[in-house]
Amino acid sequence: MNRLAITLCAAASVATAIAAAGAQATDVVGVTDTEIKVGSFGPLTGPVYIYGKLAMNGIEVYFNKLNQGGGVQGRKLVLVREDDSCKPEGAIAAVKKLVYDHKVFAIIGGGCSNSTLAARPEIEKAGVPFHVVSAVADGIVDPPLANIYTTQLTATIESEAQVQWAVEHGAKKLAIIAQHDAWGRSRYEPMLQDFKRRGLQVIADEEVTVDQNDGTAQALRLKSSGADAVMLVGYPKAAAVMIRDSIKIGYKPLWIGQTAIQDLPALHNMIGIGGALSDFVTITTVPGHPDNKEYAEWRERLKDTFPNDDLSVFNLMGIGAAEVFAKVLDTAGKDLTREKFLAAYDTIDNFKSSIYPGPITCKGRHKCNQSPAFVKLENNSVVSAGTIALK
Amino acid sequence: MSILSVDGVSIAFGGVRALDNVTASFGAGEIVGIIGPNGAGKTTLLNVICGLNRPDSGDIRFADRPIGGMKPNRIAGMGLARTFQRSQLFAGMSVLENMMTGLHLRSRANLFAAALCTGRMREEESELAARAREALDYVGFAGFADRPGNALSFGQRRIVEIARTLISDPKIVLLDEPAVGLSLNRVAELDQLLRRIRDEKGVTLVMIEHVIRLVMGVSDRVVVLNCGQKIAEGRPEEIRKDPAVIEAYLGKLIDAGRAAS
Amino acid sequence: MSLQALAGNRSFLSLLFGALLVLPAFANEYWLFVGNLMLVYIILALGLNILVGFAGQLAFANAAIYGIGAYGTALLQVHQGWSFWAAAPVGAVLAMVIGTLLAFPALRLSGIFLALATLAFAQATQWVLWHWESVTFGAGGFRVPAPNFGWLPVKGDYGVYFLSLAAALVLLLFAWRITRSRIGRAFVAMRDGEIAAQALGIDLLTYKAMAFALSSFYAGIAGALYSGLLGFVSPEGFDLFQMIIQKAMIVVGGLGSVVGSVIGASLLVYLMEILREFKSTQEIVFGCLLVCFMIFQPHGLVVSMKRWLPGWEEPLHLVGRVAADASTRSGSYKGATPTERRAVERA
Amino acid sequence: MLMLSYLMATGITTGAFYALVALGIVIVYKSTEVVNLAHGELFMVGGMLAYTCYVMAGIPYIPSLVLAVAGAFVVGILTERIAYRPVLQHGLASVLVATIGVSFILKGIGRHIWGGKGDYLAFPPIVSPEPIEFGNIMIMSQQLVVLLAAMSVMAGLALFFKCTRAGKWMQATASNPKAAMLCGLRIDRIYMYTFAVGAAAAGAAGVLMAPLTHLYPDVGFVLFIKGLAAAVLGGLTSIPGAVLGGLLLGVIEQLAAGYVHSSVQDVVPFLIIMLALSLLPTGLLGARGLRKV
Repeated sequence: MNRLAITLCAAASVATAIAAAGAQATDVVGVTDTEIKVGSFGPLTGPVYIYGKLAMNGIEVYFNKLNQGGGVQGRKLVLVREDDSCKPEGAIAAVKKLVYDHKVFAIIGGGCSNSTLAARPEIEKAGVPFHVVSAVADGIVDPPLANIYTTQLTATIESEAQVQWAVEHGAKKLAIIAQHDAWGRSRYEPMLQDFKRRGLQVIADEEVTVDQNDGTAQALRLKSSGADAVMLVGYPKAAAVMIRDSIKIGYKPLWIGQTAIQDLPALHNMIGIGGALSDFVTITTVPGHPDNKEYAEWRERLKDTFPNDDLSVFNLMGIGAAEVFAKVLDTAGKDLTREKFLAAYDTIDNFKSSIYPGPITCKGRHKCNQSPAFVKLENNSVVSAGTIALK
Repeated sequence: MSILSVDGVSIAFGGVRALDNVTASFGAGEIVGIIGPNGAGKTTLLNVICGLNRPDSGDIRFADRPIGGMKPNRIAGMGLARTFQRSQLFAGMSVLENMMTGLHLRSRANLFAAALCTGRMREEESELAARAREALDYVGFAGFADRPGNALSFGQRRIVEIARTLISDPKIVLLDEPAVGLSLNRVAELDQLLRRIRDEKGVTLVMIEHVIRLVMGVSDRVVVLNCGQKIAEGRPEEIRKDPAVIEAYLGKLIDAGRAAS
Repeated sequence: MSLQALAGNRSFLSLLFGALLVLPAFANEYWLFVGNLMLVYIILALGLNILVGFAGQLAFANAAIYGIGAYGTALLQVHQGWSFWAAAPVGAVLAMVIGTLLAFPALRLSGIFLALATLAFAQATQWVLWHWESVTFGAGGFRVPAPNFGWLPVKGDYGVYFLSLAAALVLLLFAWRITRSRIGRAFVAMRDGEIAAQALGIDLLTYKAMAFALSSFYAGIAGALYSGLLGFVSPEGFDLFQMIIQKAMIVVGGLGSVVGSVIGASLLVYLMEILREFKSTQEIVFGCLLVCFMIFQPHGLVVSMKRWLPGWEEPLHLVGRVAADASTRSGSYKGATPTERRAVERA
Repeated sequence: MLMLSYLMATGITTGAFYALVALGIVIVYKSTEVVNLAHGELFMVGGMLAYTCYVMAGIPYIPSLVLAVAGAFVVGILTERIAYRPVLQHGLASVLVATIGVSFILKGIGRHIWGGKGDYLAFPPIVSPEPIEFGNIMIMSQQLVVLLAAMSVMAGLALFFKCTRAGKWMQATASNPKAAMLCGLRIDRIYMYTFAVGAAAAGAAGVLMAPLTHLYPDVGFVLFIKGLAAAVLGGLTSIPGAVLGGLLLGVIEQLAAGYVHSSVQDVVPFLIIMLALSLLPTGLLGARGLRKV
């Protein structure tokens, strides 16, 4: 036993010594003359894979297009995916693997708010450039870090936009119905704060769950509260159930959704009742609908790479982010370093993306996308309902 | 003097009276056989005594203390041990460990002693092991100490189980059909063993048994149950010719036969 | 005496832990993290195996208890400003206390019913973590300050790593000794035959409570380390998937085997990292692996270890033996298929 | 008053969901004493197959339903073959882990094939989607379909167990496998069909509910958990018990959500399981579960 103990202690001290020594020496650049290694992490498996896998498919499709055209500054883009299965430990492991094993140049991804939040210190420590694609929590970019930018509308912006839309359109009694999962809370809390800030009172504050199959109880409570506008913070299924059962009990408030339910035709199909979305507006990251003609090219390119898939909003999120990312890469120039790359973000000013409704501006801010656009459904096609300037 | 007494015990399962006002007493150092046709309530009686079933009425005294409705482990702690119809040797342990488990109540080591592996705990363990081997030796199973419990034949398991009950020096041992599935010469060995236990250790043995040869041979007294009631009690030779018993086992057939002749 | 018993497998264990010990010297941060996860899961598996493998209580609450340990430790630091070193033990004890209460339903329930009751408890715990927002910060989770190793020669990740290593070693030794003691025998007795165990004077409540307390304490410690390792705590970490992984670890390693827990935990953590290569098909591959393990290594890897490695000394505590026993007992039904044999067992 | 009647109605219609899922769980448990943890995924497979036939391939509804149920039936047989029969004699824990393995496989396959078509696949309702008047309240007609389906599946199973030979065999095997075997029944095969029937029930449920639950790879999980709660409430061995448990669960959920707060809706089933098991371990109509002495 003693012998064992002694050897253990000895080895431990040795190991720590070496470790301490080895700890500093890490300067990674995933760039060669011919290619740039770009990492991505997010849920590839598990319930919310749409925010990871589908977005990454979009990124890949955009990278393929670039590579066919000779890549960026003569370098091909290689996308390395890692699954975080929407769990904090998964995200930390994924980021560490990308940084220290794959030695990627930069990371573009981030699907789940919680896991991306958990990985933030790791990303900060590694100093790897990180472009957020679909995670919405503000904590990921707030307080700002030199190496993290996002082109996703953050939760706070959307929540405030929802509230402001209601106010600007004459709603007097505002209610909230929200999912209280990690995604929902990242929007719900800033929304409550915004209510406070504007001196508004929450008439009714109900919860709906992702897998709920009936919203009658919630609808009844909302109705009895007499709310005339409802902030809907939920995924499509929850939203569909809520709207359907509200119609069922004859309750027709103004519904204000957010980007998770921007695919209005799909939502309408899920509700199944004609004219169900007559009093419904939602924020969008994509002005039109994936089936619209302006996205024909992406539909084909996606089919080429992923025959099983149909172009979805989540693919477009990835494409949009990749477009900005590539633009920054290009701006950074031929002899690429992380410093130059990050510096290049500051040159992105009023960039007209082919996907995002508003201009993208990373100049002097890390939340590059701050223009929420609202859409509504009119005779089965998605049309703009207008934009607002956040106050 | 009686060490265990059952007084007017009744118990019913969903309307079926498994035991109906049964009274019996068992003296120190005697072997009592309990016989009766299937469903007579023999095993139920044992379960009630050792606390697995709580009697609806009646009281049970063991070592001059009422034990009716006590938890089985408490009763066991007072020195009442039993074996079961179906082998209850712990399959996941070696025979030796099985024996040592039999000494559970005779050992003290608590969680922390065990975790920290204190000197006293080690002493105790080796002491337990020694006693276990001794007990195995007593029934002539010293060689089996390190076999897994389930590597033994049915007969062997029975013997080891008896040894496991004896190891904690109980005052009384209840045996539920110890001879079931034993070959004839094994039964003879068992017979010898039971006598030795009584004579050398002075332990009271209460035994449910269908092998009439064994039970009549070895028992000092025999209690006969039928349909939950005690229908006879006495020395084996009395029981043999007790009409009630014969009727219980053979029904009216005998009388019919007599009438015919 | 327990150390002597350890001798048979010392070669393997010291090899594994030796490797884990020098890992920080060679591994990059990613593999260091993986190694640390291994250590945390080894602790979890050790505890769960005491409960499920030795005491035979098929409980599904370990993930929740693990979470309670993590939340307890983290929240004491965040709300009360305690240091990690003060919070961790308290968190572990909190987990232990709550876990012990599960022994009461376990008195009346067994097998699948206990599994369901504890599963429900776990889901209810998740709900509390989501909705007791004033305390737990809800589903959004929260950051935890990194443990401070100021007075030690290690720092940051390495500190947590060596702390986990030490904890794992100590708890391994404890698990080994306890399972070889009269308490371990009482556990196995309960598992192999509650009635007989009672008849030998073993108090079911006491020992079930003890088994639950032990495993919860292990889970609590693991939770504390987990919070220190991630620096972020949120409910996802302790959901049903977490439970399934832990269960898989002890079954793959070997129910009722201390070394089995270590093997299962380290192997599965490693496999899950390897499976990353399968990207979005890794669910399928993982599922296939589980099924294959159950078909080809039903009693856990330790059984083959014992068969193939000379001097591999494995005590007879494997649940597998009970099954083997069952098939011999119903051996009288010649040509009976396993299904039929078990059916007969149940009859 | 209106609120109460709405909540009751909703409780019953959602309860029918849980009942329909619980039925399959009970069928399997009854004779094999195992809960198939892949049941939720079988539900998903049924729904997805129906979607493929009905929506993507344009096959009429009834044939699609039959095909989907048949498909689930086959998957059930496979499940028994790989995750139950070879593992059984090694104890409950092994079987549970094996069925978990199967659930991972099915979920993964589902995600791989149908996962790329967007987040939720909308299954067109087979009856008019508009709510219909029912007394003083409105009800979604599709929910009535599910309710009727639950009832008829229950009746169908009852008949199946009473009147068909296969059903009687299953009953016999369930109540006493040893005797059944000694009577020369191939209980291996009977267990296989039990699993298959359970799977088919799950598949049918998947198809019938698809217009309301919509389809996504993880649709089965929560329904499985709730169905399990219902089954346990009903005693895990009784078919009427499963339905009763399901309806009860649905009603309690709705009342809790309506009169307490919508946030407690999700914890109620688990509290019910805990209470049900610790207070009446045999469930409402069940017989098993007590420690055998």
